[in-house]
Amino acid sequence: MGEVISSPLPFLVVLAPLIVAAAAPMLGRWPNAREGVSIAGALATLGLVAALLPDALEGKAATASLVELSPGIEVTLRADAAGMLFALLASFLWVLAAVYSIGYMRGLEEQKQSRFYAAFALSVGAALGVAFAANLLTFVLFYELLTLFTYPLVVHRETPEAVRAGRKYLAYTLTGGLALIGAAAWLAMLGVDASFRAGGFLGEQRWWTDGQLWALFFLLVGGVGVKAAVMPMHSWLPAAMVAPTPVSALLHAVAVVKAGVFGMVRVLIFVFGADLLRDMGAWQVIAAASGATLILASFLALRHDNLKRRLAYSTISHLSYIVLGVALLGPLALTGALLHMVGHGVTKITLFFCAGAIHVRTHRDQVSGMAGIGRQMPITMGAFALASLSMVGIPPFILFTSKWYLGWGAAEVGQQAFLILYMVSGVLSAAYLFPIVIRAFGERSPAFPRFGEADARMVVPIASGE
Amino acid sequence: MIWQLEMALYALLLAAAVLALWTRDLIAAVATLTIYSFLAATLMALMGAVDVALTEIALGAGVTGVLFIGAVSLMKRRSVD
Amino acid sequence: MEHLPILIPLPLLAASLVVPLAGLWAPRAVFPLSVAAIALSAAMSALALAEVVAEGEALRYTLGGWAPPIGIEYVVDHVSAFVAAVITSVALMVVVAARRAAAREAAGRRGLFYALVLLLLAGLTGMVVTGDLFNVFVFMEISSLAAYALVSLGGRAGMFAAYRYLILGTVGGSFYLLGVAFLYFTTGTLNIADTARLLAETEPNISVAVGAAFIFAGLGVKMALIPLHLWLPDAYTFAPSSVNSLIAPIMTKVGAYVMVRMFLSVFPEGYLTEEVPVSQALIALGLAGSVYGAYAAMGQRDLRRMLAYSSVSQLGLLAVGIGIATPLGLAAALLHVMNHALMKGALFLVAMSMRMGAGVSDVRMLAGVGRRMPVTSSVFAVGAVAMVGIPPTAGFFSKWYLSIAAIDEGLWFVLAVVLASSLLSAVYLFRVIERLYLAPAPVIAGGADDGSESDAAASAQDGGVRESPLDVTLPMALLALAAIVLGVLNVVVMERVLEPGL
Amino acid sequence: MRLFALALALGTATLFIAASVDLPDRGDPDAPASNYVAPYYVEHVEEDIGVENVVSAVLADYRSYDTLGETVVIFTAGLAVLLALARRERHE
Amino acid sequence: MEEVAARFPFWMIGALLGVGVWGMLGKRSLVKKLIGLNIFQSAIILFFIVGSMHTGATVPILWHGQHNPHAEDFVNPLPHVLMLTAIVVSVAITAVALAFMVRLHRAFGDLDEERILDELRR
Amino acid sequence: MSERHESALLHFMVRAVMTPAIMLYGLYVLVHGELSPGGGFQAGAILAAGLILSWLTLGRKSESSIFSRRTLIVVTVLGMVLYTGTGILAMLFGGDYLDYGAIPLEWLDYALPGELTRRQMGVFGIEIGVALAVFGTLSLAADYLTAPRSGDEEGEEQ
Repeated sequence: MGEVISSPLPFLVVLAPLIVAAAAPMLGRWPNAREGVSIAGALATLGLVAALLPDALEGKAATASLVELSPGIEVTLRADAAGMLFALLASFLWVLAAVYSIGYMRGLEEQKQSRFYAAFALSVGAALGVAFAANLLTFVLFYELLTLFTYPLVVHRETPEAVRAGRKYLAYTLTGGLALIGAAAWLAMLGVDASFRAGGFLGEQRWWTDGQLWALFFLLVGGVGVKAAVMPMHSWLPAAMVAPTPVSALLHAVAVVKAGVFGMVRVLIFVFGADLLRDMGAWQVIAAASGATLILASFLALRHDNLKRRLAYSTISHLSYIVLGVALLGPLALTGALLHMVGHGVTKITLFFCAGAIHVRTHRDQVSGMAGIGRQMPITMGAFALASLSMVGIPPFILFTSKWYLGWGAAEVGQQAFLILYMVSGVLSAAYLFPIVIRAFGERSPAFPRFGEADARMVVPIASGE
Repeated sequence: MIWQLEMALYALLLAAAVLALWTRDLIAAVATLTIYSFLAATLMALMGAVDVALTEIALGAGVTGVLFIGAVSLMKRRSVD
Repeated sequence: MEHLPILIPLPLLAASLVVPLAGLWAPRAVFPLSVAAIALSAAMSALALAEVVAEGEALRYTLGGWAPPIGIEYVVDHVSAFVAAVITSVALMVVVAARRAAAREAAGRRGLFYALVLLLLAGLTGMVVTGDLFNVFVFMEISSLAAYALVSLGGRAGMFAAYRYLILGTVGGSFYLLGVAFLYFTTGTLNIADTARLLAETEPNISVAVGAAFIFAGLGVKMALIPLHLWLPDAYTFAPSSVNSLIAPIMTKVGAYVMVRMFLSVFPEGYLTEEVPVSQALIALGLAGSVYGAYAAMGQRDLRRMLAYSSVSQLGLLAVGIGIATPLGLAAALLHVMNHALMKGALFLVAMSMRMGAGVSDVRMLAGVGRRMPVTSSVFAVGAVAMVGIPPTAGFFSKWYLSIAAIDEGLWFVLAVVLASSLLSAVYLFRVIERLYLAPAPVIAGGADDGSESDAAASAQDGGVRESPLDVTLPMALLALAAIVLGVLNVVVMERVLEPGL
Repeated sequence: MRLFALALALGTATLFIAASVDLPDRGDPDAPASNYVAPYYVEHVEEDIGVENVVSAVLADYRSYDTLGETVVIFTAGLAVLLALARRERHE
Repeated sequence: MEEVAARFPFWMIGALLGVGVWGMLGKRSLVKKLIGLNIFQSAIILFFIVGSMHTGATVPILWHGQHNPHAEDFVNPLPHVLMLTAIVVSVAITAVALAFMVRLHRAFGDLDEERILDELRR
Repeated sequence: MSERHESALLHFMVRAVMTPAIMLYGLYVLVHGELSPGGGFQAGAILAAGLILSWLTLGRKSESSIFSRRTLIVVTVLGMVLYTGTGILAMLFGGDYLDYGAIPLEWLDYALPGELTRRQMGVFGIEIGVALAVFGTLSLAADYLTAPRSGDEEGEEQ
């Protein structure tokens, strides 16, 4: 990791959403002001992240150290390359989501919008903290905060179903967080400097026994794997679909699962290091789990008629693309994984926004009920179609690039089996996404009111088209 | 001090303790407890602890006994066990 | 300020004499007098803490002018100053916040009520700062007697709970005294420092071992260690709100403090681990307690009872920290003393505030209170989050240090159990949060009529539920805030206060 | 509960009796308790305080703080009894 | 026999402690619990007093005008002081417990633990 | 002897003989606590026993008696104040808490016969405080405990 420079910027990046969160409830009586603040905050955050970009491109990592959390362990925020990527993704998508939320929330006259905006901002702040966390304890801190701040969003509807989903969400993610805490405590006790370093810091210590390494591996990977929704730890994600669509977008694209995947990158590459994982043979465990998830989730997606649920399983499947890419431990596969993380974020948010738009206008959630909808909402469904194409991995779109890298990476490390896996799953993606598009444009059905939602969804597809 | 006497006192003490818990008549139990206190005070005096013995008689036997009797006389006289 | 140590309990003691008279002739003066006394005591504790930290050594004070083994001394070192400062300041917050509740619950007996509160605190602070084994017993009995009396205010159920508490508490006190007897007959002294010196010289023998066992059994009752916790749930549930919010955060903590003191400065190092299996027993019982308490709390409907079982759980963790007995373990335990005092103080005040504002303490009836009582509910949320141990609240860090200390000793299962009990506490605490914030949702199954009943109750309440006044919410919010601020600044506490003292 | 109580009672008794094995015999003049602090009280009470009853001297002077605590215990008990039984003051 | 006499008090005190604990925890009647408590505490008091003895020593009260007293002539006064305190504590606790009991009797009309519990559950 | 006479005799015996005798013994125990067994606690208990005995035999007229409940509270607090106050006084004169040696009491030499040291005076003061407190508390406790129905029932509701 290149040069380290001291800068308050990473701290400000995390702080900005907090200010929004504080302001949102206070402005609860003036919705316009509240949402203005929300958008302004999102833009400001994006600006701050962008301000960090030049340094990051030069290989310098801006670092801000705050209070000491435990003797010798400080809360340190550092904007390194991987972190910047995630932070850019999150802050950019936040802007989109902020704009979109206005239409969605007002359109449905959702309750408690102030709480929604506040919690949303807090979640993004925590996700940015996860992105910039420079050591394991800081990472755990923000990871847990992310859980906590997203909980009000998941249960936003306050229906029994939402409450159940919220419980499930907490049960899964808190357990994962505790596993991380356990691992962090262990490392802290051993006096290991748990700052993330490319190549990993565990490999530096030569006195680990195999059993200890494996225990650490399961604690850490299990901890981040929950949020990354690797099977069998995935079931909170489809359940959380009851939340409003912007929340799903947050969960799937902006913050939560991406934090999990990003955590996977941190754990595998920056904690263990490729060499150590290869020595242990541990990568095979993840590769097997994520490979299985890849296919299984795709099949499950096929079976679901509820659009959001189908998209959720698609997310699970695509997350495993990334995890698998990381686990392959090749440089190409890693690049592909990171690209896929960004690309999937952008694409999936489009899909969700479209699903949300359909819901707002028509109150239909089932795929089978969407016949002919494309005629009524051409822009929405057009974007949906483009995003679907990208999801499947058709050339001009970003996900094609990332899949290309991933497949190439798999071949590079001599794992052609996974290359085939990627291709099969691409076909399956087509199988569960295209019928929606075809049905939407092809078939005719009772008339809908004219389509409505404006700005947000029009911006998104453009981004998706690379 | 004569150890035979001491042993006898201890035996009586134990007997009084068991009896106080055994009897179902609460007034009798309280009376036995007072006797227990007196016996304990005697033992203490024999062991040279005259101050403690005096206190035990005044407070332990006297006041406790009076308070017990006063309270128990307001209640049912018999206990279940 | 050479008199600093005695000035910690003395204001409380002196005020407790005036307050009952004030209750007879000038009822209006009762509350200000009591608060002033507690504030003075808290200020003195803080001052003592500052001085100890600055000087780096303990303040010693001979009572009656007689040097230690002959007379009684007060020792204010890092640990005791810390605990004294914590309990007095939490007590100050609670007493201020509980004014209205106390005015109702002890109507017409306010003088007696506040006198007993002051005596309770005097007893606890006295236990903390004393350097004499027997003096600990005397002040323990003062605080216990006051606690029994206060618990008995809670109607007939409270009276019965108080009676059982009295019996079990006295068993605890007497066991402690019996243990002290063994120590005294082996060493010939009652002074703590002196006992430590002499015990280090004596051959390990069974008298000392059993003495230690009796002492810890007695203290185990006082701090509600698991099979000895039977008094706690009833006492906390049926005591009036103004009382349980005072007793729950501080009472058991002082028992724990005395345990720490035993490890720290009475028994020679390693004695309680190698000669007597006290450490092992503490760890085993503590773990069992932390899981059992959390499990039992899950099944409770009454908020206060739930919090009481959660206390059992948290105290179990505390006992584990003490049992680990390394400096880090003891530091974790002491940090947990502080955290738990703050969190439980806040949570029981929430329960009080809800009983006042919403008229209920049944968890199922709390639906929708979150909107009506925003401050109270958010304090509950913060307290719950801290109790579960999510960073950066204070609760996280005591568990963090506890885990580190446990791993350090190779006690892996401790880590597992700590994490498991955190999860269990998340289950019952988030259930309440759901109730508070998420509108009347009959999620907790149990038949249709159950749900509709709570719905009806919720809609009926809607008109009556309102936020408590500022003098209730402010102290509560301060406690919750402290739980966060001290969590972030825990390193300051650890490095400046606890580590030099251990 | 009853079994638990019985076990606890027997346990206490046996533990105590087992532990007393290592205690000095009753009346042992070499017992540490009689040889460390106690002699000081007897030998210095005359010059220190001038009270002939050593117990009184220890009670009220050497360890007067304990006695204060003891009086406070009684006082607390008095207040507790009042709190439990006294008629409420109406004029408040 | 002398040997036995020297240890005998400890056995008896142990037995008394056991009886006291049984009374406190095993009896259902609240009065009996309190009696057990008194027995338990006075057993502890006796234990302290036994430990304060030594052979050939007498009551710790100096003869009038006596100078340079020898410590071995007097029994150890310290446990006596402690036990004065303990007796007072035990009386205080008894008084409070009795006050509770009077109130409990008024509220429940009974002093049997089980019946009170039944009543409370209803 | 008629019942009335019997009662009068009882009154006389208790009022004029027994109670004063017990009280006197209590005072003796208090004053001689420094020389012989006894002291504040015992004295207080004996004094209280005297009072309680007269109550038990003659029936309580606590409202009319000089020892009304309120008086007893005041007596108790007075005893406590005497004790703590002595301690605080010692602090004010520069000693430690309860360090009677620091209280200058020489002027008392002129008022009292014999040679009393400062410490003896302190001990005596304390013992009086203890006696008062114990007397007051125990009498109060006995008064309330033996009264058939002294409290009200307001507290009995759930």
